[in-house]
Amino acid sequence: MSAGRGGLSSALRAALGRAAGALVFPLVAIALALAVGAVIVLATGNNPLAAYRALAVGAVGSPAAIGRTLLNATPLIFTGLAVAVAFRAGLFNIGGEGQLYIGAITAAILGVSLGFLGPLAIPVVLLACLLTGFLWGAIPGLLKARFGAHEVITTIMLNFVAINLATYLALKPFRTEGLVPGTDFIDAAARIPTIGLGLGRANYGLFVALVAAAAVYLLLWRTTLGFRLRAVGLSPGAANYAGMSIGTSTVLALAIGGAMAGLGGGVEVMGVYGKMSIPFVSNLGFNGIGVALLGRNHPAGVVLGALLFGGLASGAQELQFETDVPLDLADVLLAIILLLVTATRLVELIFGKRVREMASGTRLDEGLAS
Amino acid sequence: MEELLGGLAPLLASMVRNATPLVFAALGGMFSERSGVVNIGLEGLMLISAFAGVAGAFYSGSAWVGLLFALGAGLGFALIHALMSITFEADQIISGTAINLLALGGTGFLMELVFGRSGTSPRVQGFEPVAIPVLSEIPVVGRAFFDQSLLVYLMYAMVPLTYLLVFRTPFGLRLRGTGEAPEAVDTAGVSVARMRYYGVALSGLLAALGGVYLSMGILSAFTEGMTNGRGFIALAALIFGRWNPVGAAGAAFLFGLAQAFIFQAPQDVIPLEFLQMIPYVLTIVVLAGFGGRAVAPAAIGKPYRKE
Amino acid sequence: AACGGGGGGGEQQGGGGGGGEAEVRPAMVTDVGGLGDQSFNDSAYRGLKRAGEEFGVKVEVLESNAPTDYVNNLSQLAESGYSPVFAIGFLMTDAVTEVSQQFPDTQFAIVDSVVEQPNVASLVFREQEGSYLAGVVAGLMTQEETPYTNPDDKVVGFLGGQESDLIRKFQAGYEAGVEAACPDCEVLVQYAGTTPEAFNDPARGKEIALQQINEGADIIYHASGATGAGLFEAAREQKIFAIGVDSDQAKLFPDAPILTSVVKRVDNAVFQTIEAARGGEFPGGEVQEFGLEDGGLSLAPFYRFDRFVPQKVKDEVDRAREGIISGEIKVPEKPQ
Amino acid sequence: MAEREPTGGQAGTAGEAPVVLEMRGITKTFGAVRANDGISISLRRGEVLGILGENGAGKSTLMKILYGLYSPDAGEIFLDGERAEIKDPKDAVERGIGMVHQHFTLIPPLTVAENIVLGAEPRRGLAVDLQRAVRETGELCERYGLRVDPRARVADLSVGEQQRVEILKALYREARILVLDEPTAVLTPQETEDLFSTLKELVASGLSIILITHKLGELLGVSDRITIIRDGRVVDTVPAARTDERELARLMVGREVLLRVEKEEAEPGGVRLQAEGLVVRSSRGTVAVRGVSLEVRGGEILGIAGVDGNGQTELAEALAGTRPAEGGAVRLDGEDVTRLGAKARKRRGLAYVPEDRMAKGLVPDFALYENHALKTYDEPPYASRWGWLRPAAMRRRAAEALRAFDVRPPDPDLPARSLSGGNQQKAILARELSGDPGVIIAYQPTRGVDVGAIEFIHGQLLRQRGEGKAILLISLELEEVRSLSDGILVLCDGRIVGEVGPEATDEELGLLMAGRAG
Ligand SMILES: Nc1ncnc2c1ncn2[C@@H]1O[C@H](COP(=O)(O)OP(=O)(O)OP(=O)(O)O)[C@@H](O)[C@H]1O
Ligand SMILES: Nc1ncnc2c1ncn2[C@@H]1O[C@H](COP(=O)(O)OP(=O)(O)OP(=O)(O)O)[C@@H](O)[C@H]1O
Ligand SMILES: [Mg+2]
Ligand SMILES: [Mg+2]
Repeated sequence: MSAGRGGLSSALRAALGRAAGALVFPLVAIALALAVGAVIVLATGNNPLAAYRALAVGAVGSPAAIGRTLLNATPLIFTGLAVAVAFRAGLFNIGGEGQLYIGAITAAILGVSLGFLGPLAIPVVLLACLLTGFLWGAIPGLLKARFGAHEVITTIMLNFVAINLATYLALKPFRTEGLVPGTDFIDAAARIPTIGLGLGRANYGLFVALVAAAAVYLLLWRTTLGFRLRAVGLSPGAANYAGMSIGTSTVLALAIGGAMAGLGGGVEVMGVYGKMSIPFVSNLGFNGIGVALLGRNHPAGVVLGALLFGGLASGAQELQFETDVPLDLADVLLAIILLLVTATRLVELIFGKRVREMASGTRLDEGLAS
Repeated sequence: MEELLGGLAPLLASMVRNATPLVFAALGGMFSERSGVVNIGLEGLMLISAFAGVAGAFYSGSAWVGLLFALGAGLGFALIHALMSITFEADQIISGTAINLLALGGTGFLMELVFGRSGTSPRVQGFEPVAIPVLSEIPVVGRAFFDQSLLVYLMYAMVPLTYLLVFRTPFGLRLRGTGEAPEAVDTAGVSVARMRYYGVALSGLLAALGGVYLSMGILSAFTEGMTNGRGFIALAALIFGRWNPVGAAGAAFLFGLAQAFIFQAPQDVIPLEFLQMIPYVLTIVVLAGFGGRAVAPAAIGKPYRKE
Repeated sequence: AACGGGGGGGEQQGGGGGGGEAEVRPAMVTDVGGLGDQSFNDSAYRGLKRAGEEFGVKVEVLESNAPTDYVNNLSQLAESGYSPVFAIGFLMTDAVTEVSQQFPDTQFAIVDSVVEQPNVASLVFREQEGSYLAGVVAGLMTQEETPYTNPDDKVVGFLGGQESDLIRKFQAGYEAGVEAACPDCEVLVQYAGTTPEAFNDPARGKEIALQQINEGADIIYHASGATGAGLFEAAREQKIFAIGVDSDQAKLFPDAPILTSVVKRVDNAVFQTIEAARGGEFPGGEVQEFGLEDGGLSLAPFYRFDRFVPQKVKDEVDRAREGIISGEIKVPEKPQ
Repeated sequence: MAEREPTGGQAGTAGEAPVVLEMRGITKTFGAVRANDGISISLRRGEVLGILGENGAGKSTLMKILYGLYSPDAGEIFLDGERAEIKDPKDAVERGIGMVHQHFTLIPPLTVAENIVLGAEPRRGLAVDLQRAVRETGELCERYGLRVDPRARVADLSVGEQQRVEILKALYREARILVLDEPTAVLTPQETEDLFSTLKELVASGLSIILITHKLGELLGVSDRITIIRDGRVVDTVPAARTDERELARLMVGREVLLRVEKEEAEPGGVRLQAEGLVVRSSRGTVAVRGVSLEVRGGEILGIAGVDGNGQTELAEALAGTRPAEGGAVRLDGEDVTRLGAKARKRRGLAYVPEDRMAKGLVPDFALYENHALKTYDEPPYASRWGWLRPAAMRRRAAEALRAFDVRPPDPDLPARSLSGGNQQKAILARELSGDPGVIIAYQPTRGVDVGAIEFIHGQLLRQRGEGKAILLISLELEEVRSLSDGILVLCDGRIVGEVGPEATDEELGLLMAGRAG
């Protein structure tokens, strides 16, 4: 009895320690990046304080700004999860971009034809996006499990295939009349509604994203499937020894990742644009890699990382409005944050070893050498 | 027959031009990855060098000075990646992603500063095609392979050179060892960090050649975002070629050929979208069918620390 | 950027402005192409700046990084009291439709597209008309003997950027022009891609151009944004003529053999719309079409290549222009 | 108190020879662990100094400091009486120190010659002079009688050969001081004997050697003096000639240790594990097991002796179900399980202790409770019918089992990686033996663990035997096989080449293992 309790409280302490440790890196990275950014802003002849004020105001300064941040963050949560799930199973999914396109075109096509269902269409279409994303994600999984084709290349290649496929569908068979090339609008009643509260276009897709993050958390740490995925990710040898099939786990992990990104594409179409026009959004999949790694491949971290990315993007808008700092600076800042965020040794140099040990719960360097 | 051969030469020439930046970048990636450092930042290294080359030529009026600038920029950015991922033990994928972003944002930022305009830079002196006397007169292949920019000839030389460097010299032996078993190299008295710095630095220099060929060999101006994913394709070529210089170059040429084919095929018969898929589908098929299991250097992606 | 002290004190009335004129605070939002596209975004910005200088008002421009930014940028400008707000590019059609309804008191204008809202002016161009003239020039010049052209091959080329209706208008006009001037000429048509990157890949542009040159093309017209830089490079290297687009590209690329350019005066359209708004005559709810007649489209001078262009070619071009303006010649909007 | 006069006082057999190496007051802490706490040792020219200590006592750490891999928090190193700064392995190599690590530091895809010359390559122009490398390697092999093909790829070598490459690496760099960290853990008796005769030759030619091993007999046989370390401190240094295994074990563990296994008469029951004509392929695609048949009865330990790489791994995996059999059959309690996977066999009461705990037995980054449930995570009480995990149940059961098997520390939330090797092994046993299995395959159950842990593990296996379990013990350690087994099969080149009783002599077994008898 007492053993059980002791174990539990030490588990809690360990978890808290890990969480605190996990936050140290991003925070230090952000602080350092802002310092470097200030120098750049100064170099362009602007006042860094004013610039950062604008950045903050643009990100969280008003309900509208918060709405923009949430709007930007929503798809990144999905693509971040797509990377994180696979990563936990020892796989590197660079295919989020293509998987998102597959989900988006699914939503655009089905959304139009099921529009007569009204709000009922929303869950149906989103489930379909989940499914097509799942199937598309399963392809690199099968290629790896069956033929040993490296998933990093196949997912990169499949991105191009998916984007071209979705573009073809939107521009040729499912194209609608009109000046903007792309599919028809989905019936307004069958779209994901906005939240309101002065949050602008931020829509309930955000909650779908949060539910997806929670689901991924539960899947990974509270289900037998997740146990298996993590075991395979951390030690394929031990997983095989324990009788788990590595091939099946590989397919499932990439497919579940694909499902997340596909759902993201669906939410983007159903919640933001109401259709798929060409050009569609770009780089959400690639930014998802940054989001996931920034969030240390933990669903909660992914949500925070996506909010940071989203906030920077919406802050950048205010920045170009209020100052002469070019839009590109936002990219540069993001790049610097990313550069610093996993620089364990640097943080160690600044704060000493304790911090690194606290944060060593998630090893980023594992799982790539397959 | 005559006509077939007539169409072949330009196709091959186009293949060479498409492949050249990929070969350079893939060879660069090989040095980095053979030393155990993933370099997903090839795209950014190419882009910043493409820019720096044009900027250098713009200021000096000389393509050669431009080339020096490009090499400097590629090296500089590569060293950032090295500092982060080797010395500070940052995650190599993130660091590479950041390099890409930094190059994209940075070139956009600098365009205005250097050229006073954004988008496309003014034209500068580039590396024009130079026909090699006898070789370029060989039927069909002569024009395609030996009437090209000097940088292309440099690329031809680079493939055997890197092969020899990696498989025949002490440096190469140590480099390969570092990517496979850093502790073995360390205990043999060779500094792992130093070898990795060399590897990443070389990847910067070679990617720079790829970038500068794009902006000053094929073209003679810089356009924002002009690398357009070629760094990622180069990475695929590297893996496809199993981290071997000759294999990587072969894969790059295959991709180059597939790209050249897109512009030869009639766009009104096959939708462009499908034509554009060809190189990618081809890669997947070859990888699944014949490529077998690609074996990465064993220690790739892992920071090396002694304690 | 810099919107100074907001709407208040610093505002000055333009020099020639009479008392009854409406106050304008013009602003624009670029599409993802952004400033520096050397195409319609840049051109629109020129018109905006000119209006700012002539009327002594502050202007604002916001660039978009992603399609999500369109609505955000437009709303931000509307919220801050800017009017008229220009949306540059057909990509922003849906965004303008949405935002114009949220801000019924703000004047919006969209370039290259039509939005049917009472507070939106739609500024569209008959690109096919200018392209037709380019086609006439190409069809005739390919039959001439010059250092750049070869009368044996009656082949000309067209290089499009992203496959889209807008670019197809350029293609349609050009093909019709070539057909009229040289019925047995062949027009090679190639697009650089189906995504927006197709406007941004000069290396690919060069490959396509070289391919067309290899098939005998000695004049190539492009409507492909920055991808066209690759065409110019190929033209210089292979000594053929290129025809530029949107702005007078011979000035931007002085080394390239750019015979002429189809200039699309987005700047004029923007300036005129601001002027009209200032005079209280903002064409809200209207579709303003610009073509050859009103100078919305024009053919740039031949400059240093003038000596290669025979008078009869110039006469043909003039005849075609007049025919189009008079309605005698009907230029198709879609490729035949 | 661990500080001693470095030169005086000790009566070693190489007593008159000059001291070549002295480490004084070496201290090193990792986080909260003080791995070395003021350790002093000295080494004379031409002697073998044994170092003995429990798992985690700090032996490897001390040697890594000597080799410049770790920097000490305090303490000094003297070489030939002169203070030496050893910042990295390069310094160590330059000063004539060579090291054969506990975990090999070889580059598998490279050849033997390439591995040996790495970092000190002979050159011809700009290139590596591979021919010379091969020639010089061959000469070295010749001179010290270390047989290995310089052109072979290291990945294709047996463990024993790989170790020879490690020694050759040091000799190639003209080492005067050679450190061997647990060199015999993976060797066959014959290989061990070869190694020791090599060591004697090396010592005779003037080298000085530091030898770390958990095998007391070996230590006594080959070393001149033995320094015992416990908890990071030197307990004592004794001349090998004046001590025995019992004393060494007591010094090392701090209590009396049972060195001889005391087992009761076997009471064999029915056949529980049976293999018939088993044929299994290795990962490289070659046939590694060529028709093995065996039977293990309840209440009996069947030992399998053999040189490493003769099909043990494939046999164990085929029996356990983690590797498919190409031919033949496996039966558990009479049921044919040949087509069943590892999980199904586990459910039928098969337990399997694999030979490689870090790569197979454990997920190093999983907490101990997760590792405890590694094979049963999807069964009650660890999972609900719908696939939900019950971590609380996992923790509770793990805590009990860890305590029962004396895993230190018994905290189920610690990652497995943070335990010492011996404790990791006990954690695996705790998992495999809980749930009352009927059949146990134990492959190298005491690899690299100290005598205290060995005593415990052997005791556990015998207890299971007493409870009527069938145990298949596969081990490279003859002593272990002989002392635990009721019958011994000898495996050579994938075949059973002989069956002997536990009283068989080393020579008998050795001949069988080499495939030269019968
Ligand atoms: N790199 C390290 N980081 C943290 N702690 C370490 C490290 N290396 C060793 N330790 C600690 O130092 C102690 C001594 O380890 P060492 O490897 O020297 O033991 P050992 O005597 O060689 O044991 P074994 O017989 O198992 O090889 C261990 O208990 C461990 O806790
Ligand atoms: N990075 C590390 N962090 C914490 N402890 C470590 C680390 N590396 C090694 N150790 C500890 O050092 C000790 C010995 O390390 P070593 O690598 O010699 O162990 P091992 O080979 O697994 O043990 P054994 O020799 O008993 O099999 C172990 O107790 C291990 O827990
Ligand atoms: Mg040790
Ligand atoms: Mg050890």
